[in-house]
Amino acid sequence: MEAVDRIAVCETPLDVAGEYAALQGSSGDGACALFVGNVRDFNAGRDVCGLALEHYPGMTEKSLQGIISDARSRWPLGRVTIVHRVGPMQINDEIVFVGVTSPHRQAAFAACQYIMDRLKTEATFWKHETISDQSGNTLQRWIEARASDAAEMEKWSAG
Amino acid sequence: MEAVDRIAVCETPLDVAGEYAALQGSSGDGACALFVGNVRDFNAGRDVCGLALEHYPGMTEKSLQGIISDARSRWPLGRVTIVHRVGPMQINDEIVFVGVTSPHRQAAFAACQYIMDRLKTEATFWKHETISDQSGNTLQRWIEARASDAAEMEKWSAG
Amino acid sequence: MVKVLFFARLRQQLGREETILADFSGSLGDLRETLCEQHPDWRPHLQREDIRMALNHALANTGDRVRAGDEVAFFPPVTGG
Amino acid sequence: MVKVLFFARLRQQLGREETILADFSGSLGDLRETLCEQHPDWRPHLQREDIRMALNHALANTGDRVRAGDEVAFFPPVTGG
Repeated sequence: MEAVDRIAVCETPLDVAGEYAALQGSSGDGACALFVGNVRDFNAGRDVCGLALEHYPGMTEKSLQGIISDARSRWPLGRVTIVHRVGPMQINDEIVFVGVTSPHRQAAFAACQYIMDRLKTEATFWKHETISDQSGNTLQRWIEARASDAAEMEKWSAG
Repeated sequence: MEAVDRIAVCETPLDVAGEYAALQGSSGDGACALFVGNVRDFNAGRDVCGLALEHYPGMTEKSLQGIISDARSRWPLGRVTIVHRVGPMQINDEIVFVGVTSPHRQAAFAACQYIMDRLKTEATFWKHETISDQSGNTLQRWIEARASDAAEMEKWSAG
Repeated sequence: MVKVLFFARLRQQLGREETILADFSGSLGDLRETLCEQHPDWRPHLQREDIRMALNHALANTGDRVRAGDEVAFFPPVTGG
Repeated sequence: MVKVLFFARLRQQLGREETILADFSGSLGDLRETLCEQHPDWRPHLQREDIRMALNHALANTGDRVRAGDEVAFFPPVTGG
């Protein structure tokens, strides 16, 4: 088990196949859990034409590093990768890739989910959508944070 | 959300990138959770030179289909893929790929983990290893089922 | 006719992957007992507590009824994934 | 000198992404009050209950001490992933 972290914030499309190959490549671990989030074509009742993400350079990377460190203190992990896209993107584009290897399946799943739950509530990214209303007009709208994401984080404190 | 199942038992190397692309491609879902299991280079204190899997053709596919159906009855899922390799394989080869898409991150994670937990305890695959002992001899050994895998299944009944 | 299959370690212990019972009627437990009477050296392997039984590709119990044309299988705990 | 950054909806509401306080000393709460006094139209936005504050790239509270050279940021709840 080789502990290597990869954190990247990028404006280019995510290369899921490449990230997976690098993650699994020489990890020596038996288990690999991955999560990929992408732009949905429907959100809160209106059609999404496109989406853009901004972030807080410096703080983002620092918060992601802190999340990975905390995950490593909870589970035996090999490689951990977080890649998050920023800038303008289209429907079905991949926004985030989280990959974790571990000798143990349950640890890989738990760590991957933990990282996503914390990323959602702590990492300094903000989305805004371009939406078209029924008359065909487009407008920009900042996505509101969801209470359900905060609720998901609660379960990690209880344990 | 388009409900499509893919179940494959194959003797050739798994194409994780291709399986992911097919899964995510046109799912329209925001969340995709994946698990990949591969051959570890160390197991129960001896070096593993290689591994082979046999299965029960017919029953294997039926049991995987049943597991997917049960997962679909528990969570809102889009596409679900299970690919399992059989026959001889080498260290670091991928043995199993499970991929799930869903509109919801928690559902995708839970379903992926549920499928793996049930696959481990129900799907009719058997592994045997070729191991080398300290004197350099090689021998075949059937892998024993682990009590921890059965214990993991318990948690899905409790809920 | 009932077809009986053996897998993995059990297949190697019995030295064969299948056997045919030309004329059998009874429960799955009866079927196992019939095999053990025909092959006394199979008994310690077939009656191990961890051996699973399947009937027509579904897990089954000793009380389940076996009919002509059915496929039965015996195997150790699964170890895939 | 303290650099203050604004992000996302808050950046658009204030119409700028950063401001500099040339000579500031006090708590993060004091800093926010100073900004609100200099720009009365910012107050309803900066004092919204859901606005987060960061000090040198870490989440911070009104009681935290701000020193020369620090970087402060105000932003709404995050929505990445």
